[in-house]
Amino acid sequence: MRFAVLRFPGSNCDQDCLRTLRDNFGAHAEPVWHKETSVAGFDAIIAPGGFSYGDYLRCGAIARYSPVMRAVREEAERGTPVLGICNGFQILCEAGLLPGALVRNRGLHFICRQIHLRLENNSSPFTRAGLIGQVLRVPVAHGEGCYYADNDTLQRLEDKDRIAFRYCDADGNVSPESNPNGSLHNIAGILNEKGNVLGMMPHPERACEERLGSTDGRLVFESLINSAMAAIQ
Amino acid sequence: MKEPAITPEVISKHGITPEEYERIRGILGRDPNFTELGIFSVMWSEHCSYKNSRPELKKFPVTGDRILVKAGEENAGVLDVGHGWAVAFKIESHNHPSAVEPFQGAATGVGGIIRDIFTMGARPVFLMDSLRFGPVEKDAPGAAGNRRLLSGVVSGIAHYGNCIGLPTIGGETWFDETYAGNPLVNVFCLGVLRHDQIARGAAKGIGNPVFYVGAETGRDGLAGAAFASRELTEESKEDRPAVQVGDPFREKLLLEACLELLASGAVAGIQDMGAAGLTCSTCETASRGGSGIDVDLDLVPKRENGMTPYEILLSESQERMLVIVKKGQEDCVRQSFEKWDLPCAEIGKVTGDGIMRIRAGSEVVAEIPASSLTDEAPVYHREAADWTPPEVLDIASVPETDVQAALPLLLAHPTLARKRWIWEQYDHMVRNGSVVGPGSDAAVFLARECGKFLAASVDGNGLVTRLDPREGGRRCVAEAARNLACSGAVPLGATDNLNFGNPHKPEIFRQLRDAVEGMAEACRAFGTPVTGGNVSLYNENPSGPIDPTPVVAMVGLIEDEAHITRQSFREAGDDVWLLGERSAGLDGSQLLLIAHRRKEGRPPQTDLAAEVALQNTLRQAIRAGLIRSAHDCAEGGIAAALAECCLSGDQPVGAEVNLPDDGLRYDESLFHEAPGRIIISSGPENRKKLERHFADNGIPVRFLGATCGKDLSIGLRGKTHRWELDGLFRAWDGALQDLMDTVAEPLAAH
Amino acid sequence: MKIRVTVLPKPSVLDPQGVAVAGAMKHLGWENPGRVRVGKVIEIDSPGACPDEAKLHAICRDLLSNPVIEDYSVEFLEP
Amino acid sequence: MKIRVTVLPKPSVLDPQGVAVAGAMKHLGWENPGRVRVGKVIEIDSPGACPDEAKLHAICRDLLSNPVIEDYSVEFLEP
Ligand SMILES: Nc1ncnc2c1ncn2[C@@H]1O[C@H](COP(=O)(O)OP(=O)(O)O)[C@@H](O)[C@H]1O
Ligand SMILES: [Mg+2]
Repeated sequence: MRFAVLRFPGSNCDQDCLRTLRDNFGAHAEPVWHKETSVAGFDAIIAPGGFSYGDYLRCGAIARYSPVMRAVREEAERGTPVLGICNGFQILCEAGLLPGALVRNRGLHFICRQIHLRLENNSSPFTRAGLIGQVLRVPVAHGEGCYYADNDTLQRLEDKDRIAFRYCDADGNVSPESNPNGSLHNIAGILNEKGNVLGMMPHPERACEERLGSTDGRLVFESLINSAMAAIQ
Repeated sequence: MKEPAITPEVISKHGITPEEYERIRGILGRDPNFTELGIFSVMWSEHCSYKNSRPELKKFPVTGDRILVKAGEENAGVLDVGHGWAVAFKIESHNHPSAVEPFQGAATGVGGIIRDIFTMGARPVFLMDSLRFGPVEKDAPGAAGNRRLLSGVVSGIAHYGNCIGLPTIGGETWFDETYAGNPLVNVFCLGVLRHDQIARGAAKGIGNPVFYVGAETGRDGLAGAAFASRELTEESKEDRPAVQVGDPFREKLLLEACLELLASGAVAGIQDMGAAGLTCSTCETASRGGSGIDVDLDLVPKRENGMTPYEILLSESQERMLVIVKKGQEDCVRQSFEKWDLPCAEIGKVTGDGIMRIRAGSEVVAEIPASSLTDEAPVYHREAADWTPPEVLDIASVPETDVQAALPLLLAHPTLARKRWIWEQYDHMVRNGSVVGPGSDAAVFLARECGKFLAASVDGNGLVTRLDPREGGRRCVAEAARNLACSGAVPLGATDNLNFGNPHKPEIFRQLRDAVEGMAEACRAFGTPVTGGNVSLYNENPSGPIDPTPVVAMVGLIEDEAHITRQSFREAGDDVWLLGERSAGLDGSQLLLIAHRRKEGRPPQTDLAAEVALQNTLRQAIRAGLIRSAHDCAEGGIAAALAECCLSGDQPVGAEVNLPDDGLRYDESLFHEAPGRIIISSGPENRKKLERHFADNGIPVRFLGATCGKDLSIGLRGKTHRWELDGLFRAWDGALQDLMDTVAEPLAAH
Repeated sequence: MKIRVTVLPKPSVLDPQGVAVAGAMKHLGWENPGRVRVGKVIEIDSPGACPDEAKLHAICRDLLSNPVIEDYSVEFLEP
Repeated sequence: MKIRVTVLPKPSVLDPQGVAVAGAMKHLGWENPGRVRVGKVIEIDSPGACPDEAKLHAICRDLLSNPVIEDYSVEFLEP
């Protein structure tokens, strides 16, 4: 199983992703510098969290023009799973690989805390190992994580079952109180039309060890690894 | 270009005394020119030379068998943590910039301390912050302004630390009139490195090229000197900023590029450009290397046109480094910085004549013996007023406080309230090492680079130091060590930040001297050398100097993950115990301050020998697996500590305890702040063992009761006070949030 | 040549910063500031000539603003 | 009544955003955008009248900008 972890100037969760994939899943994971023009030959591509280009202007607005993003688009079209986490999600939206945008948190401040997610789709390569309605405890850490899209887009996401995760409380209730940033429809993660691109604000790579408070994030990486295995057979 | 003449005004405006000026003439054998005067003024300022505090700092213990780089030797001290690994850490203040522009002031403070750490060749892994502000409660005088400062400082720290990807895993935050208009913003950074990775800030190797790397130089931070250089640039005076603007993105690139470069072996010496940027870095590297240095300002990357040598040399632009490169390796350096899209220029050479020679093209604009600016800077032994210990508080003069009402009141006071509103704005989880994040006595961090569990705590108590400076010094060290002990860690070393008023006032200097002696005494007792620190003087506001506020950050090690201990009760059915001596009095307590608005009394004295025994014995008990939780009693006394034990876990856990009758008043028993007391919980199966363990080691241990239910109830002399945890939690957890939600926040300047 | 590009959140997008600023203005004694929106301004002071309309608008649309959430307008301040 | 307040970093203050944006513009084919500065714009669309000069400027100075590092300018768009 070969993971590519993109590295933009200002990425800061790239090392966490690489280490988690290697140490907790024995996967092969390589950093890929933003100036590379190819990401061929990987089973999955991860756009990690951080502050690419300082998040100046808008989160992900400048990173989307990195040479590597053209290659990522090609791979995505070829069906390779692409996972955008936090800043990675923002970049994928700016790059048009996912619809909508992530704007300033409703509360204006950066928030770092454990939150709960309800799994809404278990047919994607990122969520296969889970059950619909399953509640995951995973941290968020962002200042611009409020998902916005126009009504038609939201309708399409709902109808086509493209919402992967929603913010909820510990019992799985999706409510305004359990929405940390004001995201429309409590959206925490969405899929592209083909289902091989996932963007999510929460950090699954921070929830893969008991000692860090939760192992619920493993589900995303285990799903990816299973799907890759399946693909090989 | 025409430089202004050196007049007595110009000299005094540079903060240089007539005696110092004579000394300068002696060193140069002539009058300095304007640029040289500027150089001396910054290098001989308190900030760079510690001329008023150096004799005091010599009192700190600085040696120990773990010390790899001693205090003062380099930008930060380095301590061995075993298996060929080491840690570099330091705390630094940015009080005055934060008062002017809280967001950028605090942000650039973070940037500066991070550079100090990676300059040592270490990979920075976490931050802590120690903050103090004026009152922020609803109708407190100046509350609105203080809230803005708090909100600006916190978002500034968040902005810089989060962007670089460093978790802020702990800190402390106090609120008191004394800090109104003069907030304290001290930031700590720790990095890890292998012994063989330690980098030096020395200009070694005659003929080695000197490189300038990082952000271009602009007229940042010149306001301090602006008055003097007015003649130079009348037009630009208006928009010359006192506060530098930080660029965490650039710093992140600089950090990665420098660590990459250091690994390549091409570097002979490296030094960050902090205060007095180019000036300080050139003469310090030269004097450390016992060499000279020769640079051409025309080659320095600049952000603005028409900058004078004076401006270039004194600019405090951020995110810049000076790198001494091994001859022949220049291309290696250029390539690294190209890869990271960072400016980089060869600006000069290391020489053998011990002179700092600054050129602007063909013209020599400054020529000064490097060591005269650093080692030979003036040192002053200030006069200290003598001190009469304060009266012990006459408890009868304090109307007895209603204990039932006092606990929620104290817990809702910003100083004691939960700091979640602050730490949730910090990414305290990035780097996947925050095993115990903010919210327990000490933070515990797994440094993945070396697989070590590091514990850290930062503590200070301005109120106690005001009443009794020596005790204040002892106490902050003892508390930091106690916080580490509670988390299961062995303290290794400390770094200190001395926040005081104007040292020319004898009573202020006396506070400084006594506090330092108290800290030094305590550091010796705990065997924790001071690896470095920072001095911030002249912290005054219109109503006078701040309460003297020494702050210490201590770092410890936990060898076995199983020994990591938290402050929160784990579950119902555990025994609850109190460790430590009984004591009395409300002297210097938060109850006396908050409920009675009195800063009075003789704070109970820290018994260092007892404290050391207590902490060692607790660690043994933790290693023996006898302890389920441990929390020290600090602000708010035993009652606040018990509440924190109940409330600070993932789930609240109630407790029913009875306090031993020490013949004290109820409010005294519950809220007095005698140091050296710890609340622990343990499994009932270990009751006998645990009692024997502490008794055998001569540690007072008293059974208080058990964890249970959804209330906290405290009995004393047959009378029981009971609080619902829900209510206490709302008071404690919500207080800061509720206050800050009402802030009219200025738009962040970024 | 001097250009100013102003970028404001679309009316349909909620603008918490604008709401906060309006609240703060009331605090400072402006009883009813009405609707406040906070956006970005990008001031370009270029020695050379400005690129052709098409390219300029491409830059405004794709880089300086995000059409999903923002509208932009261009002012030519100096030739 | 419609007012627009524009807040820009002082000319001599470092503007990291401006630098980053200029870089990106080059990338998009504007060879030499020259000096780019990024600031804030606050658009106020108020039903009532505008507060007196003094109060308005106090708001701009204390709330909308920080005089230490920023300059602001006020435009009256509609009466
Ligand atoms: N400014 C801050 N940033 C991060 N954490 C903080 C801050 N202020 C307080 N904390 C955290 O809140 C908890 C309680 O702080 P404090 O009362 O100072 O602890 P103690 O009294 O045990 O030293 C600690 O875990 C501390 O790290
Ligand atoms: Mg403590």
